[in-house]
Amino acid sequence: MNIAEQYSKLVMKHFKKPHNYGEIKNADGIGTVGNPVCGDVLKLYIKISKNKKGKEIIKDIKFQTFGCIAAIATSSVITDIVKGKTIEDALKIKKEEIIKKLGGLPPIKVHCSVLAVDGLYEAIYDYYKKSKKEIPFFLEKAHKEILERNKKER
Amino acid sequence: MNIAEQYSKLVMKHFKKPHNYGEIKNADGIGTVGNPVCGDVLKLYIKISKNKKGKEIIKDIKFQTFGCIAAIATSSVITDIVKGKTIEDALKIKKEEIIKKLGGLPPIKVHCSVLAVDGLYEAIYDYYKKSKKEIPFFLEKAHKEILERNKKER
Amino acid sequence: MKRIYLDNAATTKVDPRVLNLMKKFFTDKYGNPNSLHSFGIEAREAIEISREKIANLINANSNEIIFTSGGTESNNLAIKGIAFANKSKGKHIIVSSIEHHCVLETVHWLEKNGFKISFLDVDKYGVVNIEKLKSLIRRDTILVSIMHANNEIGTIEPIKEIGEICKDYNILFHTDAVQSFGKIEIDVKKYNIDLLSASSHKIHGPKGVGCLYIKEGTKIEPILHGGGQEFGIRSGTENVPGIVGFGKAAEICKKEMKNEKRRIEKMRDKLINNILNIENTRLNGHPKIRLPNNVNCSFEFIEGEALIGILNEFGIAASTGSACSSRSLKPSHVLLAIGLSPEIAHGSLRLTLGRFNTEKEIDYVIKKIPEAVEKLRNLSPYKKRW
Amino acid sequence: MKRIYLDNAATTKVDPRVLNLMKKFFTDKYGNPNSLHSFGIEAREAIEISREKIANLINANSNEIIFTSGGTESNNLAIKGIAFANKSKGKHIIVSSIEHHCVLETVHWLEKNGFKISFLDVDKYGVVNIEKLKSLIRRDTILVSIMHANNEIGTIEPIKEIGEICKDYNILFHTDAVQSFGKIEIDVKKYNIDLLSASSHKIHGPKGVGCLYIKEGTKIEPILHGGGQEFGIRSGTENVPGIVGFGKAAEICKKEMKNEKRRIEKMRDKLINNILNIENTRLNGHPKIRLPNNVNCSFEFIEGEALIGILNEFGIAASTGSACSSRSLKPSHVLLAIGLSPEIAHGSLRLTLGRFNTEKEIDYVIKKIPEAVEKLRNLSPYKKRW
Ligand SMILES: Cc1ncc(COP(=O)(O)O)c(C=O)c1O
Ligand SMILES: Cc1ncc(COP(=O)(O)O)c(C=O)c1O
Repeated sequence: MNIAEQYSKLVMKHFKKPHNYGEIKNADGIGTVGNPVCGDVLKLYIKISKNKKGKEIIKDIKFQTFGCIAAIATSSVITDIVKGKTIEDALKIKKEEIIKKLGGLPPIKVHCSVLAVDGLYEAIYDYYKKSKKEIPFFLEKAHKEILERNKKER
Repeated sequence: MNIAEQYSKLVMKHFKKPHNYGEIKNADGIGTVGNPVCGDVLKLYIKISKNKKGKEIIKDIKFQTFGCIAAIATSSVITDIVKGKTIEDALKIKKEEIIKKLGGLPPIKVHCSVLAVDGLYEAIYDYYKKSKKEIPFFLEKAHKEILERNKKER
Repeated sequence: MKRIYLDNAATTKVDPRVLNLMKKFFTDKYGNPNSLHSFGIEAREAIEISREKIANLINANSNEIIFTSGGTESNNLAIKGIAFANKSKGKHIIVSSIEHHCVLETVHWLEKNGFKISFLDVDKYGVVNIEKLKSLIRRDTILVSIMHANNEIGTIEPIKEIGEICKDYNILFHTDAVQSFGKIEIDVKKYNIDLLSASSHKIHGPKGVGCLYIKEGTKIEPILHGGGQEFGIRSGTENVPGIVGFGKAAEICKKEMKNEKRRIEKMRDKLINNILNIENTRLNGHPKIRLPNNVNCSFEFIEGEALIGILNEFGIAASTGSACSSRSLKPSHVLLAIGLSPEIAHGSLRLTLGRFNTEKEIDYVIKKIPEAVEKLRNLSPYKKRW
Repeated sequence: MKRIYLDNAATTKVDPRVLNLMKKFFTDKYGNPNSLHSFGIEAREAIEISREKIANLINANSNEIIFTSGGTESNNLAIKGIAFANKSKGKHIIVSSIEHHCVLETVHWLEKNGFKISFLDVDKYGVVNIEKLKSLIRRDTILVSIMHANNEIGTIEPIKEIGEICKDYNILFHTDAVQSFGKIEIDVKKYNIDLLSASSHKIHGPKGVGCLYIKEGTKIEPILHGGGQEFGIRSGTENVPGIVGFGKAAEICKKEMKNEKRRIEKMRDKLINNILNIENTRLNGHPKIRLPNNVNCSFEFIEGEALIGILNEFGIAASTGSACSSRSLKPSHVLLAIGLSPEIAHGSLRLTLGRFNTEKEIDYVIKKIPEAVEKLRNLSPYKKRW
């Protein structure tokens, strides 16, 4: 398997110049997913504020990734996708959208897009937790599933 | 296996321009050995006369061969070797001498040199028979062995 | 001396267009297709393009083409691979009696290792007995392997009918198409072929590369284990220049097949007609249903190796089924299978044409063959009769 | 952009001198070495000359060299061929745990087919445990297969000692010398080697050809059956241009080994010294007893495939043992076997030098690697510690 076989031009573009990487010092929520043993760890930082309608939006988002080209590219693209979105809309994101935005991913790398979605969920979960909000049932359930996934090989 | 692997320059020389081939119409002895099924038949014609000392010599010898390059070359070279020799000396010929005169034969083709010697023995045997001479014991024995060999694959 | 090469069934000259394309993969784009970097990328792309070209020639999908080191490996992989993968279903295999050594030796080896082999006989033209085939099929038959065209006598087998029978009985069908690939039309879908072997060096591509078509979904066990290249079916660093050359060779064949077939058949027929004018001579193989490039004749009273030797002196490269040209000292099993007596088999001559043969060459050959035959018949104790 | 190729353990550029010699065997001397005529003769001569050159490089006799399609086939042939030929004597085989996939997959396949395999472990430098070897030997042990030098970490194994032990116990010894052949001295007689695998494309020869040295008198069963080429041990039309190229490549190696070794070791050491200046970095493999051309390091906090990706952007072609670069998503078994944690194994980088690398290139690489590592560490959630 090599880069040509695996990666679209868009993947390589995000990999070469990732968007929104780094730390947010005083983040409202941080999601950490993956497992260094498997070679993939993603840390997503979010900063929340409200839009004109009073809905909570993801005002800023940054990522840090230990991982392969696909892991870095999916991290980068998810920040693009959700930045400025309401939390409500952000939680609607599916791995398929990420894959599509990247012009496809090789089958063996699809788990990286799952990692990105997981990271976002975890960051929002963390924000809810920290801000002592009620955590919706589906998010609680997702959180548990993610913890399970982190233990296993992805 | 190809020609290079098998055949010395001398073999090829004899093959390309064989010596003493053809028929002797009124031959004193004819030896026919080999088996077309195996792809090798040699017919040797001899003409006998006496030398100054009164010994019988092979005055003329010709061959006809159905067979491979090695069969033709060994036929040709045996006529060279025995032409002019006394019968006594001719009967001393060994396959090794033929092989040497040809600068070697590939192992798988050594049987062709045996064929040539057999042909000579049979021609002399035939001459003895036709001229109603007493056949030496060793020649009678060789004759029987040759008949056996002709039946088998060489 | 100008040499005339008429042994294109043994191997062929690489087409300069093929070599030209290959060159840069030796010294410029020399990466390993499994490497991540740009050298790997360009090598990977090159072999995938080749795969498509090969697939195109036989109406396959490109993921059905596995590159190997040649026809021998393809046949070994096809037969052993299917045998091992299906041994729980059955252990009976049917092959024709005129297969290439690499098929026959493979099934003999399987026989020693617990498989049962049936050999399907052929008629005097070398055509397999279709009715007999049906009668040989058993409940534990897992594979039928019958060549598309014979390498010695050029006879083309009725593989479409065989494919249908195999389909009806739900048995896998492998065909060794090493001699027909690129020369006559092959459609793996139309012919119901499950596995098909081909070799690059028989179609003016480089030596050391071949392929096996394996119909999608067919279970097969590898015979070379390792890094998992070629969809896990054939491990080993891919022979990139070889594969590129093979692909180009296949592409050229496809493009030029129609005209080449006509051109070469014309030379073939001219050769046959002229050779049959020599007395005590016969044609081996089917008079009509034969490869466009194959001539196989027997000359009575002379032996093939010697004939090759004399033709070689005339600058003509040819081949024979005589025992004397083989390691085993047995004449060609194919010539014996079509009913030739050993002595006639010994006197066989095979001339096989290729892309670079010309009408002018053929005219020279036609002049020289009677000369060579005459010379050897003059040495022979048999002149008119055995 | 000028590209710098530092993946010579994966494959190498064909030396122009090699290609030059090969060319005429594609389009001029294109005969099949088994043909009787002059085209066959010249092809036969060419491969026999090559055989001698190969034999020369390892102090073997030329009839002990069998040409194959590459290192993978050589290893498969050696191990399966010896296993099948000796199964009446015993069914136990010992291999090291850091063998190439083509050895490991082969013995796994044998294991499924009734053989017993023991895996010999290695120390933190990748050196096999010689004492342990003795303890693994059983009465039914027929073969020990231990590589000469490891393809990932470059460690050279004590094959002379292993050869002696095998001789003492009367067990056949095979060594996969694909990475050492032509780079460091090998003497099959001095080292008591019974079988040795080599591959042309690792020594600036063409892809698609390799060889197996088989000590005279060693019983072995073929894995490719057919026309009986290569002394009956490896059937299939010989890859003449490939074999000619391999021979030439071996000849050049022999002639230039001493100087090349020195030149390349110097570059290797420069690379290692500079890379180890980067913090949180370690060298994998033995610090001294390693291939002259191998550098293998691990950078903490970053992942290898990504590192290869960035280096590729800088025009540098390299390799990694990270899971993400493999089909299996498992990190290199070699790096794990020497005790690296998976996360460190994921961060490994292999740079392997070849004949065409220059000091100038190395200087560029030395500048670029810290840049690449820095870039990825900046993306990483771990900066100084896990
Ligand atoms: C019908 C047939 N099958 C198989 C082979 C073997 O192919 P290769 O020479 O590529 O190993 C040949 C040619 O030698 C052949 O003619
Ligand atoms: C140690 C070792 N053995 C075997 C092989 C396989 O050789 P090849 O690529 O020629 O099949 C390789 C290289 O891939 C190798 O490095």
